[in-house]
Amino acid sequence: MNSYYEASARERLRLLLDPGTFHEFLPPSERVASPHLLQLDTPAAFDDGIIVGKGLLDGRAVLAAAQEGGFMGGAVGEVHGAKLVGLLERARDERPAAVLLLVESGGVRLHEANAGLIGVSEIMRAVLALRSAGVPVIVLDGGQFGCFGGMGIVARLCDAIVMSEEGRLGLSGPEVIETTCGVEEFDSRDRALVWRTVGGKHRYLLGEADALVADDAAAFRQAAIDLLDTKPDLSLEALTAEHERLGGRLERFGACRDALDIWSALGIAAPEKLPLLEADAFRAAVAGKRA
Amino acid sequence: MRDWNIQARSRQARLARASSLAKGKEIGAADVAALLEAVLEPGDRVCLEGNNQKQADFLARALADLDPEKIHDLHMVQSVLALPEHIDVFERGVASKLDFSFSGPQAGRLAKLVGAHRIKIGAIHTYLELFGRYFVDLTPRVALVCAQAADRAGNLYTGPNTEDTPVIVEATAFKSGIVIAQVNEIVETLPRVDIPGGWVDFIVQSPKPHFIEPLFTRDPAQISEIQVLMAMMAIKGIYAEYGVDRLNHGIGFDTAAIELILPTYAQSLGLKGKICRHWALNPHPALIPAIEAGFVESVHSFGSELGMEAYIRARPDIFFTGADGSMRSNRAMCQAAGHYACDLFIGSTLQIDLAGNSSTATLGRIAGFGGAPNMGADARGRRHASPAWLKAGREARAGRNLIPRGQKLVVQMVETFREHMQPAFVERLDAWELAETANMDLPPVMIYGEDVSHILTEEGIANLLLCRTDEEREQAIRGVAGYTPVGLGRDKAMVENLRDRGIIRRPEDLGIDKRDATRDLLAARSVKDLVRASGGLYDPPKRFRNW
Amino acid sequence: MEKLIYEFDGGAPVKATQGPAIVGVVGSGNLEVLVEPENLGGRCVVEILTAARGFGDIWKAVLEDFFARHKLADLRISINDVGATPAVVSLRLDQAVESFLGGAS
Amino acid sequence: MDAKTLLAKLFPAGSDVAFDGLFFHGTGESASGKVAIIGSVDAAPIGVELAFRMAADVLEIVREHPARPILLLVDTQGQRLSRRDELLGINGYMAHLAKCLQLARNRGHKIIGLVYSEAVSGGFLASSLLSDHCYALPESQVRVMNLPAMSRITKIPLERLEELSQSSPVFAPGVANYLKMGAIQALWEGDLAQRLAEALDAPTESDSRRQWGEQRDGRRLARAVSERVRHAEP
Repeated sequence: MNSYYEASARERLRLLLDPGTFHEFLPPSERVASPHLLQLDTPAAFDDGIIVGKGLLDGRAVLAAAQEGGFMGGAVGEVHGAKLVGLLERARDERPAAVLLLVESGGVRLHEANAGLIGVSEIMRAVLALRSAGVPVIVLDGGQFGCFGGMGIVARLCDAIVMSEEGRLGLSGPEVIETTCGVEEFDSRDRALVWRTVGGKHRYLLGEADALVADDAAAFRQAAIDLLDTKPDLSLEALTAEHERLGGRLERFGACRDALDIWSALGIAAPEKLPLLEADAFRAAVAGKRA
Repeated sequence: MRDWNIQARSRQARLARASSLAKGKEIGAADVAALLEAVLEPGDRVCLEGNNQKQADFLARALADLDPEKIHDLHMVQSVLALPEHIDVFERGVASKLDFSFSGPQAGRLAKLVGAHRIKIGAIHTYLELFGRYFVDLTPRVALVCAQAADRAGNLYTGPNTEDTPVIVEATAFKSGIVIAQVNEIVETLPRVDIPGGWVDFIVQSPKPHFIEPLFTRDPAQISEIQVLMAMMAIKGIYAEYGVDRLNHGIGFDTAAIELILPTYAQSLGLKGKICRHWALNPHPALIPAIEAGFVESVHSFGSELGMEAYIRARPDIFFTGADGSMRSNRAMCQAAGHYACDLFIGSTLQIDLAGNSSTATLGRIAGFGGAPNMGADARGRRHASPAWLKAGREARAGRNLIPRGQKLVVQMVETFREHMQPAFVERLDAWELAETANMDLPPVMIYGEDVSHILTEEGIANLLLCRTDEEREQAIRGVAGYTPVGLGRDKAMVENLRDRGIIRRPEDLGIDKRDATRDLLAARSVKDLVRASGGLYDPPKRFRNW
Repeated sequence: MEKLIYEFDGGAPVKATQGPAIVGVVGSGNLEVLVEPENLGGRCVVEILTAARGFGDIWKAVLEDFFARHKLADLRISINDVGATPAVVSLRLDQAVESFLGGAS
Repeated sequence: MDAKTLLAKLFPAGSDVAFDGLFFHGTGESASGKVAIIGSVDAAPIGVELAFRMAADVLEIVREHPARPILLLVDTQGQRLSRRDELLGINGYMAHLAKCLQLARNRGHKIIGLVYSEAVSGGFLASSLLSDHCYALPESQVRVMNLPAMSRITKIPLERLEELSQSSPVFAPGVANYLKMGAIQALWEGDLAQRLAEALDAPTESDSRRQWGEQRDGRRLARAVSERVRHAEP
């Protein structure tokens, strides 16, 4: 078993796609690094922390991008963002079976905050344009740094999200909330609380993650293959339905203070046991109970 | 006619002053300050139970808040200064003199107050020395201790973290002292009695359960491939070589890596049942896979570890447990066991000099020793033999006309550079400078070079037992010191010669392929894996979870 | 940051199986190593950008040992470093050359 | 400028806008016809409810008023920071708002954003930055984070950040920087109703912000890098 959580972005792509099929665009040898980091005397990576390219998944052509959390927490800078936008636009030209986004990001890279913020906005627009053109975008989220900030919004713009329980998805990271609002609001050192608030299992229960898999690259691969035939739907009907779901969530769970309250309200008998369950047992335990 | 009963009468006078406050032995939390004022007198020797893990935090707060006009110049005799309150008592003028062992978390503040002459340090001890002095010349007049529960007769149940409580109470109670215990709850019937009620004078239920720190949990996710390589070298180059069967591990990621590759790497070398069967060790979660794999036969512990309670309870053949099923630890006993009954100690350090002396002292911090020197020192009083002990002794004595005896294996395991490129090997220990600035009698050396048998780095193992001259010893150390200035300063020819003689052994000399040193060798790569390995019995503290 | 450049010669030509190779990540205590074939007249050039200043001598010693282990020629090795220890640097260099020569990536 | 003054200047012919807490919505009469208005006041933190409320409005406009232009007048200090918002999936609510705006865009609604007071980080991402044309008043404030906080987190000395911000628009707060970087198409000065009319008549292109950023010498790499990826061989 290969841990997806521990793997680097490059290893994840290698493990996810059909062996030997990945071809990288703007590889490290092109040295398209961030000039802004260098200007601030901060080490830069030859790929600016994102690997973009094409390959085959189960024999079908896909484009893929993988963010490297080990470099600046996967944060989006000018080059990093532009590489992803370019890939999404390329997908509109090439129309692959899908675009795979192996997200791992704290959001905007502060060293180039304006470029990063605008870059994220361009990624958002490009994802929406691509989906409007009928190409599905599938997100994989199981890295060590989670998926936060603008990339957290991007992930939810896509067609489907695959998470492991180690994966996290949110907007403001727990440390940011704790620093700003105090430890009473969010104790970021209480990792059990962090994971049940933004972790994969909660996202799966809320219906935000479409698949919850074990921390195994092969499981991520299989889940991505299973989602390849997702058809993007940004119709009024689809969004109206989504709107009702989100409204229902506010009504049902808006007063809940903790994920355990939500899980309990979903009719799960022993919600406090959920975090301990392995992926298979967890899916079985919550079958038919997801929001 | 000499009065032979001064201490007992003093005790009676103090108890009489406190009598109106107590109902039986019980004291209300609100009356604790009054109690302390009643039983304490200026200049008293006081032991405030500060352990490695559990803390008498409520009593510490109360002591620090006393009026220094009334209670002052106390002489604190306690093993660990862990809480801010342990320093507050000096800062506020309640206490003025200190004898202790370890002050890790408070080392910086301690150094400041010593510098400002607000604390006079008697001595910095190892645990066994300090405990020893409790029975010789540092017997407490008043002990403020900590337990999980008490009954109304004052019997104490310490729970798994017994730690220092028995030794403190014994020394105090049998020399006419006064013992006050803070407990989390007062119950009708205790699960078991760890301290007899007859030795305890007062009990107080603290408003909050006592603080306890999970100090011995290392997240396998943070173990590097370099540490895996070093762990492989430890097992193949030392444990297998000597047949190390009884041992103690210092705490750290290096030693956690050893524990975690026992079921994989050591198993593959056919070492199960031959090494690592008996331990003096806290219940390290990282040991779970080795226990489950059948490597381990017994573990006696200094203290417990948060989250391990149910696992320990379910493995009574391995751990020392009471009739109630929960663990009984005992720091004094385990230190003695580690010193006399173990064949090997292995641990990390911050600095090693050219003679092999090692120190964790840094400027501006008086951190003390704790227990490592008791583990990491040859037991000169040992007389029983074991294969590992005999082999080490033979190596140290070969070719010299000495009467046969054994020697303990004391291994210092360090990466040549710590984080931020701080070299672990130095010409001169920072301890010298600390000794000068803090006016100490001796530089604070954690493990003396003469006790060190092996130094293990990512570059190789230096067997100091085999060195015959100071020069050989120095070159053996330089020969594993990597790219530190000490390492770069080696005599290359001499180092190659030492390697030919097996005094220095590189991974390739041991038949270890560095490419095999990956995290895949770890029997658990995450805390969740440890929970899995325990069959769900290990319940890690929240801060170590990512689920 | 500090930029360091070293040149080594006396190696033998090597055959890459698949062009440039990269290993490692530009994260704290870590580094990335990029190995590329280039006609350098038999020399190898190592270019390092490191966040930790003042360790030129150590880099030089680490690289000398690396090139003693591996006889290499006509390679450009580019490194971005965030204070990796020599042990980690040596490991990544070995991994990079192994990957370049066609081992596991 | 407060929202009411702004509305009066934008819509001298009149507007019908309802205020509800931090949120407002309605319709304005412009030279080019009716404009749907969605906005917020008092540097509103954007939490799940506000994002949801805005999305509801967009869907209603799409349903009831085909092709009617949408004007976003969002004053925000950023996303709401709370554990509850994270628990409920605030990023999903913001994404939903973005999808609803994309639906409107796909159905021919022109989307204009005007930053009139504050636009910060996630709040900016989830609102004005989603428009086809994002404008700003010169006195408005746009940022991800102030420099002292940025210095704390990146551990780069504040003096260095301050010094570099004189020459680089890449990280420092300021509407001028966002103009230079191409995120803001133009600053609106003078007759705001006229500016609005011009914007409503301007052709809507695909996302052109990289080009603007390059032309204005603010973002020199984004366009070229994205093009290289888009057209890389094979």
